[in-house]
Amino acid sequence: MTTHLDAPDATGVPVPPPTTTARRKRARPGIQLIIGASLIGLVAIVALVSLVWTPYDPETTVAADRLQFPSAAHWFGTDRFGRDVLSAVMAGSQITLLVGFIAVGIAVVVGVPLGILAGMRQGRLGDLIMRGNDILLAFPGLLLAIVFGAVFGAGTVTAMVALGIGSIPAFARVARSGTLQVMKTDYVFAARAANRSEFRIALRHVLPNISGMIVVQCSVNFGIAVLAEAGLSFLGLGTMPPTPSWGRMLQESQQFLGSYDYLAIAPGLAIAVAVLGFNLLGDGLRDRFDPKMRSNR
Amino acid sequence: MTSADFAVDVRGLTVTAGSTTLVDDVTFRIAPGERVGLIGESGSGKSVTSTAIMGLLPDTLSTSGSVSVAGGGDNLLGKSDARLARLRGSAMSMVFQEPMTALNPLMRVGRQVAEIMTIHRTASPAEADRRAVALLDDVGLPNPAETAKAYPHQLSGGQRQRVMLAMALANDPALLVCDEPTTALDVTVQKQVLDLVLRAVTERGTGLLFITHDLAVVASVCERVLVMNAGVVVEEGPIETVFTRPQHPYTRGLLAASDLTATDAGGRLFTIATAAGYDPARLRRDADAETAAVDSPSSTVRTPAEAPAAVVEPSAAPVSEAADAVSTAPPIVSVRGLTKTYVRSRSGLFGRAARVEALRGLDFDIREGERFGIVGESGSGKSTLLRILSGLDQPTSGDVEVVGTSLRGAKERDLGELRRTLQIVFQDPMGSLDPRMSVGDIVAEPLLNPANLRSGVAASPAERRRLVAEMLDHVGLPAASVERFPHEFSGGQRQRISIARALVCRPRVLVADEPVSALDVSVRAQVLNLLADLVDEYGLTLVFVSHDLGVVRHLCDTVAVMRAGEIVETGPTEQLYDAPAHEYTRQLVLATPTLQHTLENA
Amino acid sequence: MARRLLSSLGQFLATLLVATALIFVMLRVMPGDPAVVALGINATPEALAQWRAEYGTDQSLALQYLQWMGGLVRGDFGTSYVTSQDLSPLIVDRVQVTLILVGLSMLLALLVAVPLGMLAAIRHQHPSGVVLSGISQVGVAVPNFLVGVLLVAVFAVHLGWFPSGGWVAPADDPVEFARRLVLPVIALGSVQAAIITRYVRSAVLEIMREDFLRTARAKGLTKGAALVRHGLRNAGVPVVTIVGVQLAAMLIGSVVIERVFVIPGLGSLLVDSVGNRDLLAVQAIVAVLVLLVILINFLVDLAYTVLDPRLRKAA
Amino acid sequence: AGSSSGGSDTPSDAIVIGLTGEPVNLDFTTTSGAAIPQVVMNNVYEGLVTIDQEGELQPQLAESWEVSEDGTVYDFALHDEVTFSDGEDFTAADAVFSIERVQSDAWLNGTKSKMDVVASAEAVSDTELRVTLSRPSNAWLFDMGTYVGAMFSETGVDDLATTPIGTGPYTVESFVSGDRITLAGRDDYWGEEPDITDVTLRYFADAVASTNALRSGDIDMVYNMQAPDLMGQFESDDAFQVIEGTSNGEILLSMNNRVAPFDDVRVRQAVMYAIDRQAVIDAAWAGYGTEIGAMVPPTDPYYEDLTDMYPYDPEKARELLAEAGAEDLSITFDVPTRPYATAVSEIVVSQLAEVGIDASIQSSEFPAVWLDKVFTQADYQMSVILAVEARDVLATFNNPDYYIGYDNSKIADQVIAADSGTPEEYVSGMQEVVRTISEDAASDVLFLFPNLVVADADLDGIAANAVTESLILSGLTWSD
Ligand SMILES: Nc1ncnc2c1ncn2[C@@H]1O[C@H](COP(=O)(O)OP(=O)(O)OP(=O)(O)O)[C@@H](O)[C@H]1O
Ligand SMILES: Nc1ncnc2c1ncn2[C@@H]1O[C@H](COP(=O)(O)OP(=O)(O)OP(=O)(O)O)[C@@H](O)[C@H]1O
Ligand SMILES: [Mg+2]
Ligand SMILES: [Mg+2]
Repeated sequence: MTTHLDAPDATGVPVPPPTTTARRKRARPGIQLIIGASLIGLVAIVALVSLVWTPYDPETTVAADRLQFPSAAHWFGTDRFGRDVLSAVMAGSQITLLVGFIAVGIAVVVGVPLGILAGMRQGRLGDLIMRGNDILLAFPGLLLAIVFGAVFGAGTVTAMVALGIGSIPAFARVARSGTLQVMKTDYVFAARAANRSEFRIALRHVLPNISGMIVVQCSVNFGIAVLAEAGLSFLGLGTMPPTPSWGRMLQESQQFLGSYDYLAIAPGLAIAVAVLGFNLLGDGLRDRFDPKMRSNR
Repeated sequence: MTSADFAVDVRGLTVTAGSTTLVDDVTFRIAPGERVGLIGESGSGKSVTSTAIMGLLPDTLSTSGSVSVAGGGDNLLGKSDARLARLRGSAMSMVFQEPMTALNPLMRVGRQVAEIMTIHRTASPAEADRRAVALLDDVGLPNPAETAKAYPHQLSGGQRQRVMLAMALANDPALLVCDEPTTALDVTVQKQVLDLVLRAVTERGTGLLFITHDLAVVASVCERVLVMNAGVVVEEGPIETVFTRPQHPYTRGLLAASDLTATDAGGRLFTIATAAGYDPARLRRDADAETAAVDSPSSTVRTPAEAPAAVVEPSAAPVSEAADAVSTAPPIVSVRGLTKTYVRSRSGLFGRAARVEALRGLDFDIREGERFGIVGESGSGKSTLLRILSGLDQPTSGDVEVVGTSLRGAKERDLGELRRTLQIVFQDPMGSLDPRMSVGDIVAEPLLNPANLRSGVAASPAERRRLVAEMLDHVGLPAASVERFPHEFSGGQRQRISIARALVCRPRVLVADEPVSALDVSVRAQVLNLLADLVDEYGLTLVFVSHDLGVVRHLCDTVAVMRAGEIVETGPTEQLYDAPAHEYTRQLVLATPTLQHTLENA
Repeated sequence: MARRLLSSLGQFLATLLVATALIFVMLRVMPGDPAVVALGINATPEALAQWRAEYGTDQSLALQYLQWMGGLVRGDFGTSYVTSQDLSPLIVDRVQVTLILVGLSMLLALLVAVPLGMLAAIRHQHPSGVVLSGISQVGVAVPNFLVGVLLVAVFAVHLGWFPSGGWVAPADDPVEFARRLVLPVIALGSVQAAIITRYVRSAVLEIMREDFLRTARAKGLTKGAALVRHGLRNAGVPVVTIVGVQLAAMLIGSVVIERVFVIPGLGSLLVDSVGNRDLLAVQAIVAVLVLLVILINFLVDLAYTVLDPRLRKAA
Repeated sequence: AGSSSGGSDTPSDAIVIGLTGEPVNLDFTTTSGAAIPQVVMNNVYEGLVTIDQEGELQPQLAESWEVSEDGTVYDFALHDEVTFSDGEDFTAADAVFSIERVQSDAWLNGTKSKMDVVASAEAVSDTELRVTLSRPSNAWLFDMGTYVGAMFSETGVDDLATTPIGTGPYTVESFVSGDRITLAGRDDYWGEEPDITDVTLRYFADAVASTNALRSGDIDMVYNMQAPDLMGQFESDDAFQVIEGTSNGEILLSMNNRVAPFDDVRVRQAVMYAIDRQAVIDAAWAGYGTEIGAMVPPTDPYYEDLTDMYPYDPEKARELLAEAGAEDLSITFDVPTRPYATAVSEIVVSQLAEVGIDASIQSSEFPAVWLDKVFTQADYQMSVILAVEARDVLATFNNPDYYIGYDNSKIADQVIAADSGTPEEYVSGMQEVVRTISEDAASDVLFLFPNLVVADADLDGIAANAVTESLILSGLTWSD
């Protein structure tokens, strides 16, 4: 069943050369990981820079400058309020990252412990959690966002929370299936035989060993959240003006299609870059974390 | 096809992955009807060689040299996939190691066998279906017409391997390649499959390339053997010659480490490192003696030592003097009427909850200081029993008392005492170590719960470090290991880490579930030696599970034989091996290939 | 089968109960009184009270809920507060529209994604495979409404090949029905195709590493033939899973495309009903949605068992 | 019904019109919103009188009328041979029924108060109707030209939500919610039968979608376009005509007169000076729209140009704020989720920032949340809304309980006097009232909302001035 590709240890001394080089070779980040990380890095850097500096104030309207084509002064042109599109795209990255982080954060913080609990306590409690999860599964994030928008008022926060809650089931499922796998391993049996409490086992063994899967899921859901926020903004349920948001910029640019196409290009490209970055990152991480996928590189 | 005087001709086969050479200048030829074995430890390049012959290597590897197969024209290396596909399954066939995964799970096995004929148009579809049933019959599958309609998951491992064989033989290939076809099977099943392979190739005059790491198996099937080490064939010759007069030290090492009946002056098994003191010629003589022993069960097997550097004794010797003392000691483990029934959650949608009676009423005692072996085929309940003994699983009924703790209905908190006195070593050395923890943390983990310590007081970090260092030293790992991670160690070393973790709290009972089954022969001897030493040193009671009779025989003084959740026979090791009382035990002993045995018959 | 149906039914009821109760409470705490929305500014308190009495929104929450559940049992979604229309035919209409849109889009997606995903997997080391998987990666990253907007701009407005949107019932005018569906189905389907392509690719890659595929090649099949004969069905299980997940998500998720193409689907009705505080309509939509999601899961499970004999009853 | 209608291949008796803001049902007596009367008034229902494109009263079901000296008794002479679409004759009894129904509990819509002034209505004969007011009112007859004055059949009010029955030239053929309403011309219409008898009204949630449909030939006209930036493309295209009609809709930057800081007139005036209304029109509505200075559209009789009262003067604004001790103001700005509102709010916030008012936008879902929070509870500081109802200046400011919270003590009496006076007194009185409201800077009327219409160039007879809510269809015709 198990294969051993390592050299024999005639002397009882660790055998660094073959194993570690083999490891390092295998662990070399794939091209996807590199591209993904670079794209996300780009978005993150832009977001950080925009916190302290943007070419123009992204919220100040200048009636005289409205709808100017890209130029040296305004690289990406200006919108119908005379605001600098580049500045808005830069500042919009904040919202994008925020939505992603909070939505994914909520899903992780709630979903992962629930999933681990369900995986470790496979009795009634586990069943109950997974049933609840199934119920939540029938409520896609978009539905929640629409209803929450009505209850709490539409806006970035509502969208983030709704998308976060909507992706709890995904994380709970991943965490549970990972936990089930880990709980079957001999090292968990060994830990139990060593009298470790369930909580410690969850913390020391389960969490670290499912973290890879969780991270992959995170990056996937990050992309989903960014797209969903854009979709919500399109419906008018996302980020509210004047806070710049790529989704809303794209939505607003719609009526200028055909005459001021540049208005759609910048935010559209930005969304694509961010989502593509997260997806590639997720794929790259999956290749690294999932040993089954490794041999394939 | 008839004109060829060889089944396969391999010349200067070299396989490289980037700058690494996996197989280096391998040359051999197999005549029609000839049976050639390829042995070597894990990673030596056996599988790469065989897949190269079949033209199934991944594109990432590059090959040079030449491979010709009877009826396959000239050099096959570098030919297109389509070209090679025409030969695969007709001129040459292959049986793989894992019967569980080698068959398409979604296709009825009859169709899978028939397919190989329809692919090569050696039979019309209807004809192929009919012949498939006949082939299944040929390979000894019961009720072949029914079996043809079964899906792989409805067959046992041995049955699936027979299906694979039926498939491989369907088009009467000139060459049959078997890559460890029986490694995943029970000994009794292994014997049947080996017999089948032997019969099939002899009947059809097929050339056989048989890959295995088990020297006894190769001896029982093949006429000639190639010994491979690190991609190079280091020795080649008739079985008889190579196994009794090995020329290469590596071959000698393999032989020495495989021979669990031979010990050196210190009563320890030979390892590759100490193989110099091993005399392979004894195999031949031993085999003769063995035959004698079987003939007259009452006589003990005791062959006088011949080699000057080695005391050759049957394995039970090192512990035999202790055995008498043990039998009077009070039981440390007492099992009465133990049953365990698993209720499997519904398999799939329409499945009903299946009940598996893993244990059906076990009674036995293990006394303090005893070395208690448990053997039995796969699924007989060995691991289940160990899990219950170590308090990781609850008995369904019956009483289990370990070190004075009754496990029946015990809650987690009642098990403190048990956990402190009993520790486990698992089969898979990689799987039992958390890949994300350093070796130091792994070994120290049992120390973190004060309840595990004799003193009952939490150990300080410094104290823990000291205990871990001490323990690592004991199992023969350098102190620097604490900072490294499991994947940086070899299989044998990982098993040492596992043992260190089990012993760091000084338990009284050590439970080992097939601790050497996943290891290469060369490493197996080292770990067994280490276990024997530590058991002596710490005065441990050992409960040792294995499906390998030889290993149990070497290490244990009492053996229980399990089958289908029951113990069919218990007794002192020697007695049980020499005079098996139960039919099943007898089968087991006979089915286990030993070098001595097979060389004798060869 | 009956067993599975029963358990599906149980799950449906449990989910429905929890979901609708939750929605009920949520809509109640939601700011905005349906009476005010209906009667608008300047409505007198008397008029409001009269309206509330007429529609029963002045009753206790529990009573309203029970009444609604009672109606549901009889297959009656009630009468909308706002449109005064019987909700059942309305919902049935909208569900039909969404199912047609979503179903056709998924069909298109599968027709595109399965061959492309396979190709990308088989050629994963060749430039063509890399390009294919690159395209699918980019496809996944593009918001689907952007695709819709661009399709309209090019094919409806600029070239005038297709209508820019709208819905014609197939029974009214089959040709027009089809013409109007082309662009939305492409918009919704292409993004789905990109998503599913990725899954097909990784499922096929996974299968390509399976032992039995090596066996198939050892039997004399070429790589491609082995994959087609033995791999596809095996890759089916993960693909069916993602198709199920995506279908469920699209029921409401297609709202964005419905908006772009002015298609009266379920999602649009939800957005409108929430805006109008049409509590009963929202309730009905959620109930139907839960039913559909569970139905999809059931079909997915069924597909598993058709695909994989291991999941059938162990005889 | 008429589904495919590319601009050129439309049959000459059919039209497809794109609209935004779908009615939830067709019963304006119990449901508010302009969307319902837009479809049914003048098309399905008719009134005794109607209001023409210039904002003038014209006879409709009443051939003529006479008003008593004291202005309280109206004698209407009704057209003969008018039938409802269910075949029933329209008589004075139906008119009485309709007027009384507004006053009854059956009519829930808040606009019913416009009928409060009616003391009695009686059918003198089948064609003679007498309405007696409790006091003279200049506004009442005008209101009778809006949907409050719609004439119902006594026997046809059971299912107003889906089956409206009126005397108009059209009947509702089908109503597919979320998509379209189709109207069919009546053969038995009492007046002149319209050219176009097959009307489809298609509803778009999004203005861009509607113009796309227009350009791809799917529809023939977009009425009341909500995406003014799209107009430019049509203006340069000969295949289309672009009409900027007037409307009754004022974009009102409402300030809550009852709460700080807008309880101080100086702060309100500062806001008036701080806003460059022309810039708002340019940026938010692509330059379409008219500055009117007060809540009176030019089509109203008492219109007066007050645009110079508060010129754009940020300096003055800052002074006023300083005077009021309200430098560095922070306010919340409740913006309903409507395209015009979001567009306007961004530029307003930017301009207010110039004078040191930090307005933070809080978006209020429209209508539900906005109506509840801002309108009903008056829980807001500043908001912006398009007030579409005709002659609504009094409804807005002559009611201290209204969400604006304007203290009407100064104008209340003037209003009664003006309404009860002669038409001349009415005009001058009302101008006085409006001026007072403006001086008090009760709220800032940013601009008069244009009724933007884009249509196929071959379409004639477009009633582009949205004088009432109604979209009058009967004049439409295709030129060849
Ligand atoms: N596709 C591959 N790419 C790179 N290296 C490979 C590949 N396949 C095998 N190897 C390496 O080739 C060496 C020989 O592997 P091979 O599988 O032939 O060993 P083996 O003798 O069959 O071992 P075992 O008994 O474990 O099956 C190993 O070091 C392995 O890591
Ligand atoms: N958790 C479980 N749930 C259901 N069935 C189980 C479980 N664990 C073991 N079994 C079943 O109990 C039986 C005994 O299994 P066990 O693992 O004890 O066998 P074993 O002798 O250790 O076999 P092997 O040599 O393969 O390790 C088998 O039929 C197995 O399928
Ligand atoms: Mg191998
Ligand atoms: Mg076992």
